[in-house]
Amino acid sequence: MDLQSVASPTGFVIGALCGLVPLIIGIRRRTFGPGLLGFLACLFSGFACNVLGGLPMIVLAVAVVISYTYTDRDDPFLSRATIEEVDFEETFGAMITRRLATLGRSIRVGLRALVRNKAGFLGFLGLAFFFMLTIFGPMVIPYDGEPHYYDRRQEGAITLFQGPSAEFPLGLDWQGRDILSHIVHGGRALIVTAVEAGVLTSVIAVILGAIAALVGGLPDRLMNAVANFILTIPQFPLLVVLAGLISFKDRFFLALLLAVLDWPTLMRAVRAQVLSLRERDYVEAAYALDLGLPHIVLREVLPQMISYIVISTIFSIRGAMYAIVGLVFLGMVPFTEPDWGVMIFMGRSQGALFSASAASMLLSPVLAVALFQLSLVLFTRSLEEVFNPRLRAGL
Amino acid sequence: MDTLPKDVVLSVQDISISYLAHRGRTQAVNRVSFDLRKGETLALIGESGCGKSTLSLGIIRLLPKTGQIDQGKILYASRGGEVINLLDLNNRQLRDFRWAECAMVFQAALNSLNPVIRVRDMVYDTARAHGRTDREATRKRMLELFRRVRLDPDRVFNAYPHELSGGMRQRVLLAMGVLLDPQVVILDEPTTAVDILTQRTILEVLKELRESMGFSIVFISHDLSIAAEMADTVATMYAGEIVEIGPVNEVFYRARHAYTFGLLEAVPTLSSGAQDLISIPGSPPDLIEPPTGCKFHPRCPLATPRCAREVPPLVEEAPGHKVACFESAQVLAQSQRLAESQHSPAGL
Amino acid sequence: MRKVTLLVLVALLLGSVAPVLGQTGEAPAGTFYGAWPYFLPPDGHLNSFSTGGPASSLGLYYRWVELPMAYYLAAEADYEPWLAESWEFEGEEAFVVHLRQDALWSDGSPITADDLIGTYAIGRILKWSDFNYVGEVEKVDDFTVRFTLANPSLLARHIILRTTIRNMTVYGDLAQKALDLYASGAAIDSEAWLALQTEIKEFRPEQVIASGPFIYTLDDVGDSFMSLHWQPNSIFSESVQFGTVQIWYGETEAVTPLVLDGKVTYATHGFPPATDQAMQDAGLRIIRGPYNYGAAVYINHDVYPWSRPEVRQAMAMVIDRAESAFLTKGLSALPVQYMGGMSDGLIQLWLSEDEVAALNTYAYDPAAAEALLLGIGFTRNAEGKWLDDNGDPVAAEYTFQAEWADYGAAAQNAVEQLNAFGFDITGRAVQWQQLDEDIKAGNFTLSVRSWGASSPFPTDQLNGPLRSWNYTGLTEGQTGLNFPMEFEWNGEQIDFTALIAATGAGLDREVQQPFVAKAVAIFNDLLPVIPLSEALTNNPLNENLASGAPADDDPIWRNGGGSADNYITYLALKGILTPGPDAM
Amino acid sequence: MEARPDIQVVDSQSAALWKTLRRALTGFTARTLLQGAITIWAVMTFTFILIRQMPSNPVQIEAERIVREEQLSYDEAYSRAAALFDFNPDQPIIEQYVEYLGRLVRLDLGQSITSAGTPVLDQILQYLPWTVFSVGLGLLISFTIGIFVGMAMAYWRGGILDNVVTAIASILFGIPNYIIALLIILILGVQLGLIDIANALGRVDPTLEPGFTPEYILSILQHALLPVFTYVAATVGGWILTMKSSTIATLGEEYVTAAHARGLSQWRVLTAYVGRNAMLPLVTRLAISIGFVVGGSVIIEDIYRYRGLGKFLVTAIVARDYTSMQGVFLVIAISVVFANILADVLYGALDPRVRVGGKER
Repeated sequence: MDLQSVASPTGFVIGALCGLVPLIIGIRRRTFGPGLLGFLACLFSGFACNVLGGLPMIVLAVAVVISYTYTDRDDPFLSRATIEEVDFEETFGAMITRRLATLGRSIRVGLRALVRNKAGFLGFLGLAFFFMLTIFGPMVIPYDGEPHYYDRRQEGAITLFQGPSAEFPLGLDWQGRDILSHIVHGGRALIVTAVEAGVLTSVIAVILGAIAALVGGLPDRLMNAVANFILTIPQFPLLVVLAGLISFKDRFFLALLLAVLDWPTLMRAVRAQVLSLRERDYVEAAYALDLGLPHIVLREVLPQMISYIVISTIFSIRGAMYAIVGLVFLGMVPFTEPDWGVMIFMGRSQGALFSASAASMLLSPVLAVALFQLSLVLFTRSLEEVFNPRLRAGL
Repeated sequence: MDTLPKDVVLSVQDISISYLAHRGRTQAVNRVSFDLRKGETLALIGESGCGKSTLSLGIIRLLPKTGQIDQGKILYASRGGEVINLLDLNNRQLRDFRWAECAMVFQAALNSLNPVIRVRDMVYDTARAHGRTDREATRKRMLELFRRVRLDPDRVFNAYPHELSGGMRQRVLLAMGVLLDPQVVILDEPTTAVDILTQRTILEVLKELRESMGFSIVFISHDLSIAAEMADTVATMYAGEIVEIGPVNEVFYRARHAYTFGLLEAVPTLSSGAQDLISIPGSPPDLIEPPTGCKFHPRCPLATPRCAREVPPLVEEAPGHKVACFESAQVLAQSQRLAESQHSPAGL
Repeated sequence: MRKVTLLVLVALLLGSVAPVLGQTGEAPAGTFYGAWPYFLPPDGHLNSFSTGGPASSLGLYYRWVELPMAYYLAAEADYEPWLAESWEFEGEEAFVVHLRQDALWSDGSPITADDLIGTYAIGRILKWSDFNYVGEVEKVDDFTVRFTLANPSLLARHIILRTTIRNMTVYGDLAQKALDLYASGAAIDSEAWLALQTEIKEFRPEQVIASGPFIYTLDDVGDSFMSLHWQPNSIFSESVQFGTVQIWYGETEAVTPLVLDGKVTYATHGFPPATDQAMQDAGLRIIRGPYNYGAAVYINHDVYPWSRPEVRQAMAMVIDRAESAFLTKGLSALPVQYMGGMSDGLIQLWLSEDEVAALNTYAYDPAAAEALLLGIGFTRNAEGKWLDDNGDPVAAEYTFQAEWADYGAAAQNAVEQLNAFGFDITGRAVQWQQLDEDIKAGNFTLSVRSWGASSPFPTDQLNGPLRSWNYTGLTEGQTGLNFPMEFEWNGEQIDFTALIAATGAGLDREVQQPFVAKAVAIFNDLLPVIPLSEALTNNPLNENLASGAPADDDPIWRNGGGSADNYITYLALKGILTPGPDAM
Repeated sequence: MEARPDIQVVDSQSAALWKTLRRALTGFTARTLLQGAITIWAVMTFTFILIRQMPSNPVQIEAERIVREEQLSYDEAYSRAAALFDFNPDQPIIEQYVEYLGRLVRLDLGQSITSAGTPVLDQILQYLPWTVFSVGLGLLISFTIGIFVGMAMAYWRGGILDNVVTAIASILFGIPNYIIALLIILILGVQLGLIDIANALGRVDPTLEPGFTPEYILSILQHALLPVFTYVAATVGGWILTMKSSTIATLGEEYVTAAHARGLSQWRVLTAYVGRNAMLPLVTRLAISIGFVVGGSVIIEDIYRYRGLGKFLVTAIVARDYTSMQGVFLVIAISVVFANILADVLYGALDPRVRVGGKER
């Protein structure tokens, strides 16, 4: 997956082309507003992520556009027909339309939930900010990677560090480079890898935890043994040795490695929680109905634990971010700049915190990570509203 | 000062309850009134989402934060004969009122027991919250009540909820409900999640308890056969409103509201096969933007243009039998036909 | 003989009186605040032969407790006698040391030849590298010791004179066992030898008997600081102006706040430039003395095109060394001027002006570098990237030590500059121990490590990278830099190993000089590694806590900041450094 | 007795807790312990091989140090270092392993390689108590604050407390602990002079005689203040947010409403009904954290010169002191395994549904 793509003119064209689809459908169905919005959404996401952003957005936008006008004439609950008269055979096209409309409705419900909770919306805006920063920021702020040795050296200074100024809002780093440009250009790889690692961690933990608790017996014992083993082996020596053996070209495998080392804690919590939940009426009922493990996990157990799992995922993401900072310096991934992780490590080893004019190099990426985490945490408020209907209704 | 007829213990007067939802206010209960007399069992029947549970939560003032009682009064006659409006109570008084005066047994038996503490701790908690600090006395009373609901008292008393079967839990809840000798017990679907034999046991012990202790019951159910067996009075709720209320035989044999009749038609009996069952088509209405006129009219097979226009008032058409339906005469005719075809409409 | 006995008697007498005398001496007021990551008991102990003992635990402050025989003054390339009074070579076979006769241990007894002989007896069991040069160690008289030389060189003198002498009241039993074992002719890896080795290492003396003006016990070792206390009997007890030395515990990050807060007289933690700046801003004086080594580009000579001297010469011309030095350590690194494999100061000391002028200084000149590369058939592609004469891109991975801020910086800057010239270089941080292994195994293309050496001898400096990191100094199967040590140069067959060895052989500098000049010229031309900068100390000196430090141009600062021959040791023990207003 | 019902309740409850604990413990078969032992053995073996695969070895590292400090050439330094250590890099690893196991069964952790003659056990005993004290105290405080604040936030969800604490907790938890520690020292100590960083750091005032004197204990507590505070600051956000999310799920439970319906006091509902259930997922997390208490918090111990096992371990890793490292890792492995067993016991005690040896499907 090419997650390194940046906003580009090609993307703009792709976005515009993609946007035509919802626009035309919108015009034909006489829902001009949503059609136009769909066009803009496709334009934006195509612009940001090329085909990867444009195509999925077509589906989403079309779904929303359709959902405005779609009425399900065959809905047995809305029609007065008796059961015999209802036509359950529908054409493929009709089915797609119906599915799309359903999807569109959920998107609308989700979006409404998103906007409704103020704190959650703030978190959403924060995430959007980071998205814009890393996708569109590079178009506005060029990367400043050349060391500007003489022209940026201040009188009497023995480093090229400089504190924030009007010209360089976040100051200059140890090589006299603009920190702001490094913040803008250096976040994407770290964020993407960390989010991958966090999500992978949670997925592994939830699946294994649920299997351990619901299946029990040998798989349970085996998984506990593995979890204990991973928890107990000293990670630093392990990583040092691994770094000598392997180096990653693809950061996805780095994320995978982090996930493999990180899942046991959450897995144990999930396992314990599922052990409690499995006594619940609805889980017992699901068992009795023989609905199968995936169903029980996805439909019965997960919603119950969703907010706990989401917050754990966020913490895994944060953990992964700082772990990557360390791993870059164990040589597991090529040392590429600009990168927040490189900034954090260099900032620390250059003693940036001790000098007022240098602190920005270390604190800028750290605060960026902290604010990113804050946005995620706030955003969970909205997610809770979407996923936990009980909360929607209040206590 | 409000007054109540002498034998009325609980009087709900013109109560409306709404929830603050995303799209606006959901009118969950709309101008509901009824009286509950001493020793009487009132069955509230209706589909899920019709406001039965909200109403009962409203009575003990346990609505979620987003829910509020917009108008009306809930009057309660204490044993001393004092009449209080529950809506005037402060938190402290409310806590005293709950359970000691009016207990509520919730729908999902396991889920209303704290899974991590023993039954006895819940019992002690309850007793202590109402100033009964004599643990030994509490224990004795509880054991006695357990015996009465046909539970092995010592075992159950010291058990954790998950160690009990569904039926046992339900009976534990029943027994706990009457621990403080309340005047009113609200039972929210007490027999949903249990098998048919357990259901019988529960109903039997409930009857026994009612006889020996003399409390009044508000019985919430969508199971008409059980309602018929237990209730003195039946109220049908639809879309937050009571559309028909009357003595049990009157309502079941001479239903006058199309919705009640629809519910009766949907009851399986031994004599009728499943293929004869007729369900009420459609689903309960949107309570934020309810239909005009009679809220049932979009689903009603007898609906006339008038039904869509005007709201039918609740009028007493037979002694103690009130109904809100313009076509009650037609319904009555149909239901009598039905009663004839099935010797016992609610019979099991 | 009688005279000697008499002397001993007098000395012993003096010794027994000395403690009484000593107690009348008042400890000077004032505290010196140092900082060092010393060992805490049980890892820390008082056996200075074993790791964790004073020698390895106290850093530069060790020599404030146990004195060496002489102190090397780098600027004069000569020694100042401390525990020794004088010394001389006996032809090429032996080196004789005469100890001072008035030097006492802290318990009041005199420091004698027995102490020195015992020290070396134990050192022999511990396989001290001194025995690469030294054969027998014999007592001539109570204050004279004769070292027979296995390998006569000025280096042997350097090593012997700077050895600290240990007290035989403490180590006497072990020394006797060591002497007996050696006398028995036991093989060096025999059971008995190893057993004694272990016994020595595991020996835990109960006290330190100091020859320096400071002494301590394990009770003085706390977890946040330890203290050394003045004792009256040392040859420096009179001159030293500090009554207490308090050593803060901590590594760089922990010590920096203390330094900034004015709680440290002097620290030696190798602070990064930003900290350097902050210390200056806080009004501290920064001492910049030489290390005689610095960062260099290491090259794997097995990898084409880096094996071509022209490529290395071009690299030397496209990396702006002034920029590199500044980014590496701020003002605490100087761009290398002569590129001769020896510190610039030493080159000036050893080479004639003409010889110096003949060296290529590789001034920053991308145009010249371009011409040089085009001249050997290299080309630039459309994007301006270099292709070698086979048409392959001039690309490499440049590995550097993740933990070393200065070398990391040097490497990153070199990557930037080489890429700006049109090479295709990727940086990769590697844990430093891993990188060591990688370089030794030849598992690298470009990397960064030191040229030169901390030693003031041309041999050591030239050997710096070549003995530790080239195949000649490594074990079998390791290729390291794989810089060929035998080659043709200017039409002459050169054995570089032998040439470098010749720069240090014998006792006559005049004989060595031409070899030095030739080796430097060869290094300068072939660039086995490319020196970038020469490191300086950036040790903060707090003048509120210590006064009297001489001006920046004083020759003493040329001594550098290592633990041996440290300039602060000299200034403090000689009493030049006195407690400042805040240290009283 | 009747006059003091509360005490009686508490007594009987703690007795009940004790009883469940005991029952949970007896549920432990030899199998659990055997599993623990096998895990420890497996980890020990794995670690044994692992740390010897790390690049370089003790002798090389010491040689580097000597080169740096003593102005000797590398070979000279190497031969000096080699003789100083009881370590033969050429000995086959299997031989080393068998030797180590042999000593281990006699509970002998061996001697430090880099500090010959110093038993590893002595080293561990020197540093372990301080780490367990400071990090353990920090964990305890952090967990307790997390539980209560998290619960309060969930209860008044969307209120000012919730929003303010969420912001603070997220940001604090997003900043690495060494930055918090350094900022405390730099701002409170160096800039504002509120902390005497020269004397407030370390483990205890070195001029005091060790012993159970009030001064000594007070000094220990004073010196632990900064590390414990920093540790709490760096971790409390995690506990708060996790507890909050866990409480939210619990607040919607039927039994909470039911408890209110029974007229229980707010406090009782919050503690016994909401809190106890919401804490369950955190208990596992807590137990795992307890396991890592002995590993210490390396950077905080370094910056505050609070010398504990974490700092010691790092020193040992840097010096490649295999035996010392192995010793510390063994202690960590044992504590993690026991903490996990503890987690099961504790979970069982708190949640009767998951009791060990309980019903299995």
